[in-house]
Amino acid sequence: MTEALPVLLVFVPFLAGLGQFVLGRAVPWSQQFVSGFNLLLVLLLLRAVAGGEPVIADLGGWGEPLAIHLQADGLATLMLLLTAVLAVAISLYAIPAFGGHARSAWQFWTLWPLLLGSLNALFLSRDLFNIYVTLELVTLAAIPLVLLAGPRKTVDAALRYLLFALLGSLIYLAGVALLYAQAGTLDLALLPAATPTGSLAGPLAAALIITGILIKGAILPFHIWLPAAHGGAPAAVSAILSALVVKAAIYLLLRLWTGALEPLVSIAAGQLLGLLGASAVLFGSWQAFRQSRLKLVVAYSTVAQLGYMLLFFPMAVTAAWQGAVYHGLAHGVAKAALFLAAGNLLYYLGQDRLEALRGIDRPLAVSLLAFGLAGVSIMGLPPSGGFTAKWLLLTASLQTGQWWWTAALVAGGLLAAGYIFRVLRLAFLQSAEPAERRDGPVPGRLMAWTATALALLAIGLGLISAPLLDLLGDIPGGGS
Amino acid sequence: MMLLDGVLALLLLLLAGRCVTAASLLQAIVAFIVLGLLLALSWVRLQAPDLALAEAAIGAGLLGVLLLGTWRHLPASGIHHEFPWPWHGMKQAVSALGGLALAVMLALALHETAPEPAAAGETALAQLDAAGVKQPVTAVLLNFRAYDTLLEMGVLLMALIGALIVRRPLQDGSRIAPATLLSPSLARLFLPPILLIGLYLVWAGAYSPGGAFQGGAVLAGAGVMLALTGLLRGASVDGLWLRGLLALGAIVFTTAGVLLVPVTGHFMAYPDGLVTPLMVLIEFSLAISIALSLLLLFTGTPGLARSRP
Amino acid sequence: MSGIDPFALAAAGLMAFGLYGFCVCRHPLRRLLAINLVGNGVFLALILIARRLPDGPDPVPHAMVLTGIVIAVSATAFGLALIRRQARPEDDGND
Amino acid sequence: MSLAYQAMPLWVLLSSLLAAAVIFALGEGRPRLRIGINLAAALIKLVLVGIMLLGVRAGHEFIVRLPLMPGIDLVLQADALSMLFISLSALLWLATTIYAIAYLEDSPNRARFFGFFSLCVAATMGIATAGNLFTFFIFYEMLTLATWPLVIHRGTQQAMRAGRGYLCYTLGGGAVLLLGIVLLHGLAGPQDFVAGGTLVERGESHPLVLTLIFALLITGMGVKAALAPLHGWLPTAMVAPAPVSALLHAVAVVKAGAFGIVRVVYDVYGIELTQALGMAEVLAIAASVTIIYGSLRAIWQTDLKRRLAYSTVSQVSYIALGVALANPLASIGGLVHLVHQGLMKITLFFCAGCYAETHGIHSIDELDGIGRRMPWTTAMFTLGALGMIGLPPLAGFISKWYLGLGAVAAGQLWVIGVLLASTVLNAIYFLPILHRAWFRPPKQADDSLAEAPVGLLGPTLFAGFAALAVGLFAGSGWSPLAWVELLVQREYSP
Amino acid sequence: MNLLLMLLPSLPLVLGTAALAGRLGRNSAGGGVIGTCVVALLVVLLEPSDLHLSWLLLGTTLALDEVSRVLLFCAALLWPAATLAAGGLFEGRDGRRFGMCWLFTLSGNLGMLLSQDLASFYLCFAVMTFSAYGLVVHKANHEAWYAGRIYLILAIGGESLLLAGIFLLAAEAGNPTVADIPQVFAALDRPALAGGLLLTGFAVKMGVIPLHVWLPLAHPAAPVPASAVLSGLLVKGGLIGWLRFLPSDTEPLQLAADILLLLGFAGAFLAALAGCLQQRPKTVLAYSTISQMGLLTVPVALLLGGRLDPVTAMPVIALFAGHHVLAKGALFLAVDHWPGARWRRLVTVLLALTIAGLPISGGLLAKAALKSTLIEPLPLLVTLSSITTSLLLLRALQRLRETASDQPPPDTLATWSWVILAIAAVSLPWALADGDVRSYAMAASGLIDASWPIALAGLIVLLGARHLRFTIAEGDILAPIERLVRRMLESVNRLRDQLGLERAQAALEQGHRRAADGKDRLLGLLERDLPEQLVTLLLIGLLLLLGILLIAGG
Repeated sequence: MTEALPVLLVFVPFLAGLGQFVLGRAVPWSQQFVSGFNLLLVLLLLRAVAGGEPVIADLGGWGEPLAIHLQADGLATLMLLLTAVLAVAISLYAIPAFGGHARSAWQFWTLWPLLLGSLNALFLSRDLFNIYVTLELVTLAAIPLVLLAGPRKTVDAALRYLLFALLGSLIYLAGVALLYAQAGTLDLALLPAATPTGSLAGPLAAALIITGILIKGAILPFHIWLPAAHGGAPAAVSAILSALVVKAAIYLLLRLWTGALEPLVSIAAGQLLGLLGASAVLFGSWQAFRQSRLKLVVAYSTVAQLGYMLLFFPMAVTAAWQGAVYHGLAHGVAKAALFLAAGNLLYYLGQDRLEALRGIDRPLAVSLLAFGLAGVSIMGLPPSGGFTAKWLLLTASLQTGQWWWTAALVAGGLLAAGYIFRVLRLAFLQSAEPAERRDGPVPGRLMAWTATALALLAIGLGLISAPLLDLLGDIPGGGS
Repeated sequence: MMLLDGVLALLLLLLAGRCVTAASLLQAIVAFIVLGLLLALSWVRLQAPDLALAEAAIGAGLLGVLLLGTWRHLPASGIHHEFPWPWHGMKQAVSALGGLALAVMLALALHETAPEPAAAGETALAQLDAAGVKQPVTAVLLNFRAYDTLLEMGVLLMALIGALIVRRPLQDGSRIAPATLLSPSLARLFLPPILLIGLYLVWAGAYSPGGAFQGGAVLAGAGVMLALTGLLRGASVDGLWLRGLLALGAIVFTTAGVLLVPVTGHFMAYPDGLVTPLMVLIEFSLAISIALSLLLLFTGTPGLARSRP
Repeated sequence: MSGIDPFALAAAGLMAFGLYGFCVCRHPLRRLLAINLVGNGVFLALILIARRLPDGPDPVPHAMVLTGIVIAVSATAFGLALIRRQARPEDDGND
Repeated sequence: MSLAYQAMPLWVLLSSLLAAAVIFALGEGRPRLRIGINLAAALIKLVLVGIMLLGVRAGHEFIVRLPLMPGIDLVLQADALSMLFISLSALLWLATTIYAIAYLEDSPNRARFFGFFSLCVAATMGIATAGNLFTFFIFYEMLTLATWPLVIHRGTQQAMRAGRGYLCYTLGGGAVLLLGIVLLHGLAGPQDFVAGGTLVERGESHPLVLTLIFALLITGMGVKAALAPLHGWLPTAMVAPAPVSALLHAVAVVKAGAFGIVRVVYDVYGIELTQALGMAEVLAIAASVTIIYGSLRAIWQTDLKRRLAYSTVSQVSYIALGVALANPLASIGGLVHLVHQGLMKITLFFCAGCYAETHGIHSIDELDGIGRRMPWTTAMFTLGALGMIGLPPLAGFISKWYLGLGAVAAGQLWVIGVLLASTVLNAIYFLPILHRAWFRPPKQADDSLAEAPVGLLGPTLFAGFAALAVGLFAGSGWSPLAWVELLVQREYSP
Repeated sequence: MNLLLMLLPSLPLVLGTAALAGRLGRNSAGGGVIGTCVVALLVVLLEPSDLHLSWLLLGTTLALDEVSRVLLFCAALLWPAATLAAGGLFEGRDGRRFGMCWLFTLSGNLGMLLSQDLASFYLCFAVMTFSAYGLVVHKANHEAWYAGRIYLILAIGGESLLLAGIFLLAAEAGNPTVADIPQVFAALDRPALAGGLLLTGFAVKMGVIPLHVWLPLAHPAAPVPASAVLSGLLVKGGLIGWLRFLPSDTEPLQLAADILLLLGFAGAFLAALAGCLQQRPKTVLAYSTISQMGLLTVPVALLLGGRLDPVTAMPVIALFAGHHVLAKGALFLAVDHWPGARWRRLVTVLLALTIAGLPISGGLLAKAALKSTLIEPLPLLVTLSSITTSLLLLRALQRLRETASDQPPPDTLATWSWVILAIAAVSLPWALADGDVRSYAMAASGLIDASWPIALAGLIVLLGARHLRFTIAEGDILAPIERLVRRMLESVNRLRDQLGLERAQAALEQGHRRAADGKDRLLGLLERDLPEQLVTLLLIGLLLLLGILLIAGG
């Protein structure tokens, strides 16, 4: 029976999205059922995976090496859990945010379950080429969602996003082709054994695959498509994109590095990735600090935060593994909360210039609270998921003696504090003159409290890490 | 034969270079379309006739029409003249060197012999009998790796939704495009054979080169022809039926995959007796969805309507 | 194989040209073309790889190519729609 | 012992955490209810702390352990040292709450203020009850965050600048501390606070690393404890409303740093190892430098709260000094100063707040003749100031007494010099204030009696008399001194 | 019963607090003092046993010893007299403050007399010192503030030294009581250091030169009753401290004792001479106090040096000190009485001469007692000091006459209390002195010994006073010291200016502000991200690099 869970996780949202598409108008409540059911499925899966054995579904029953398998191990299950939890919150948030009968609402409620299904599919996939398809699926669901904020504003961002995403996936596909030429299989589980070492094509394939994923994952210097897209999208969409979509790419990198590409990877390459990650942390934070628009601050923060996850590659010890993955979870929740809270501010102000935030602490207290709490996790202050992750990464860096990553971790945290508090302080700042301001409608409770709930969850992740990390377990390949 | 291969490869490279470096955008597009056709030709040479068909229909044909259509809609100023030759600047030179290095590495990598036979491919060929179709590619697409194909339908659908979001509101009654060389009567004359070819290609996919994609592309081509001649026009309203047909492929695929679980014990597996009819059913529904999606991508509208004469 | 397969050269060349084009071109349509060049190169490479099976071409890469083509085309079509919109952001009426 | 009883530290923590949550949830709307909740929470906490105090005296164990990460627990425990800090915080929280209610009457954003106020106390409770460095760090950072909105509460540019400085320093310090903790964790694994420390065996094998870690830890804590040159945030943070300054200087932030230093030296490294590493002397010198430097800077301040702030810089280092002297008597002095300085400094800040709130006085020049108008307030200020100078029978004398004895016993006679210099400098910057307040004629013609309102004066009197009482009745069995003596006995007996 | 001891310091404390609250009028303040003093007299008479309060401070012991019993008795007379004389000071705007300081000083004073342990002694000593500051500056004019400042500086300096000494002492034995002192010193590592610190600390209060400078400033600045208390009782704090907390006959303290002896005599003579060059009567009286305390230092120094045994020394010291309390207190109060009726002036002259050692007066007995304990040639010096003392007091009387204002004399109650005080001053030594001393004083030689210096002094005054034009500033050595300090401070300030510290800091702050203001403009320039073209270049580069790294690593 557990074998059905991965399949249902893909098919249920998919069918819901298709149904929504065929129906032709927005039915927000149906998505609540879907996201709720999705969460239920993930929880069931969680129970199944907790035993230590991954849950595997053989699609079509053709067996290895031909068929595509869906596999839920600890890592995948955690990402699914993150997705499911965020899906519930974001679906709720989107009811007031996208409500009404506008065509964009229908498009959102169509694309969102499809994106959910795509993400689930990506996390569950155990096949190199299938991953390519799911990557495309995720991208092509995400870009139209960005456009929902109004094509005129977002078309540049969307186009840039699309171009980079397409190039990235084709480079990835080139790598897949070369790897298939070497190994003769696409199954992730079989690849390590089947990949011959010492050839030219294998490492080149790995380089192509990694580069492709880096582009998709918006890792410095390929982040340039991200801020505009994530900053321009509607808040709920930004939350999905920043929390899940780019994360999916990094997830792949983690998964492939420790699995399929394990025979091919080298220490030097790991250091290079770590360097990229560290640069992303510093550069992204610095950029976030300099932005004058709220959502750009948050978007650049994503650039920075993704960099932390890359620090696994140079260190490659258990603590780093756990830290990187946990950072993914914590950042996902916190960033979603940040974007939703930022969306609330935007909703009230009608614009997101930072100066407009002056003295808005009273009408938007709850949203600001959410912003602040999520900020705690982003900064990596305790108690929060972000802190737990940072702790693990720090431990790893000191364990491996690669202390230079410590500097990046610490500096990144401080810079993050810089940009988070820059926003908060404006909210607290009493303007001398009554600022000209469009006092829009105060965001409703649903909007305010979903953001807060996520923010609290980001804090809570600092308290409940033990079972989650147990579930994640050690590095699949045993570490290099 | 080697000579022909060499010439083809050389032409491909030249066209690719032309496509990248042509000063005028139109020249680049034309070079790309020609390259697509030559590519199809090379694939025939490389024992992949069904892929050649697909490339010719979709990669060169449909995409070419789309590219040219877009080009026509660009503002007519000279901004799309570029001179991206390697000696135009430092950046170009560095990129060219980098590209060259990459090309050398890739070529060397492709040249390397595979130390082991491709296990997946061998298994696929070995299990062809159980797949319900004779054509290995179709078997892989619709049976062995049907899941990929299903997701691919999702990609198509979402690309369509995306394109519809960006489109500008359409004024009813306006034509998609100004008249072309094709006159409506000529189009009417060509329509039945083209439809027939398309349907045949779908049907033939089970046995010989062809299949849902190629057939769907040809059907879409027929639609494009009608649209170009003004017989068919985009509409800003979509009907339930249209959306149903667009989703049909994915829905049938999924439903078949799920409903038959009790019989087969696996998702997306088909029982021995039913496998062939199921394959055909799926193939046709896929073809319809593909054709409609591609057509709507071309018109850029959510719906279609017949023009009143 | 004795010499270098000319199609291998072509595949590598297509990919490299594509990347080069993506780097140096500014117009989004050109860059989209460049991306498609990369795609074509990859597909060609896959077909080359498919030839290596002793009894008939390997259907798996072929299926990959077919899927890839459809994905590439639909994404490109979407990109073209975006380019159209970007090129004339001001007029909302006449198409 | 039931589980609920054993989990007492958790309840103490929650009493203010929940209060904060409820206050936030209530919003601006219902001031009466909010005040009620505030006071009720403070009283409940006081009662809980009282029960715990009895329990600890009776030798009961209070410990809560929640697994956080694999191998790392969140440990809340109440040992004698934490009780010292907890009692102080609980008591002064009540006083400060009452004071703040009166102080902020009819000012905007009160819900926010009191929410963060409670949060701040919750964090302090956490710091006090933390059973290992990890837990300590969690609450240490939480304190940083909870205090920031209080510092910038007024929302002026100046407040913002102060807030920025505060954050820069404390977050930086937090980062350094984190590094130290991680390193230590890597070296020695998870370790609870144990009297006498747990690192003695490792001291021989890794002296250098341990020294480095010690430096990191102390630097991290030193930021909050305002050890020079890490004190820069403290004087600027005085733009906060008076109750916040009071809390900042007396209970929460500064004290948290000092408390952390105590924990590190006593319960992580242990006195012996600290001495063996040679770090005790370094710490003592740093503390001494801060004592002198803070006092010197205070002399030239003309703003009352600023002067008090520099005074805090100087005084809090007594605690570090006492600990660093590594000798039972000095330890008593340092630890008891934790309480004593709190009482005295809170009195002083309360008074400064009374002056500011009643007559708008901020600068020392304006204090002329204030003793006539506000005799009680000024009397309390006098008590606080004389206590700071170290005059008997006030609290400060007791601390200084033991510090001095400790210095002699440790054979560090130069410390006596530091203490004396500090006394003299304290006199130099406090006595002129007293002189002005009592003996200068007021500048305005109106010198009728105009005391601060009861809500402000009450807590001030309470704190002032408490500062007197702990000194006067230091010999009694229930004084902080007696408690500290007990504590130090445990620390030093093997 | 022995709780009476506790009552003594605490009763005025409570009353003082009440005074602060404005709940204590003129009469009740006076009543409070008198009530307290009645209790004090009771204590003196009843001689309650020691009181140990372990919970108070660091463990408090209150008790009376020989010297403090006498002094307590004297205090119980002086305080009411001074309080009654203070009369109007308790009223008016500053009355409340004065009352508080007055009562707190009383509390500290009495407590100091009683406390037998180091901590509480230090406590009372400090309370007394700092409350008395309020008395010194009560007039709230520049002179008072200046005097107050100098008073505080010396007081704090003294207290610091004391504290240091106390630390050294207490490190050995916690909070030692008087009884423990010899053992404690025996056990000390550095007894000379601890002893020296304590000695010096208390010497400030005693006005031992050169630490006497606060006295000539504080006395004239303070109101008359305050000066009386200051001069009569406060300075004795130092004496009590010496006697209680320094061991007698300790080898390491020999040197200190010798120096003290020297300073004592030096004070006795030099202060008298300096006083003769003063203008204001209260200043002259202040110098007289310095001089007398110098004499009182002598037996203490001998005691410390082991040249005198406590059994003989203590009564003498008590006698001398007690007499000085009463006589000097009364003499200060006399300043207010001088403008009144002739008999008042007569009493004043009598008081002055008593101090100088007029035959039959208590002063003679005090001096005689002192001399009786000394070894040669010290008695001669004491006798000689009588000349200077007489000179000084005559000078005081002269200045009183010349500067007398026409204020109305104090009221009846104050007058009577003053008279009682005067009588007590004259007669008390008779009650205390032992038989030998009495007989010596009554003997002819004694009378002659006592008379000729006074006569000589009178002669000098008659002959020389008119030619005396030379004066020195109040506080004698203070002025040059102050000039020196001021010059040093100026040069420090100059150095600060030269180093540009202030300016640098100001510039820094301005820079911060400018940075904060201009940040948004800056942002506009820096907001841009990496250019896309660069990114694509990096793409190829990274791809190649990664490939190479992987190939090399694989």
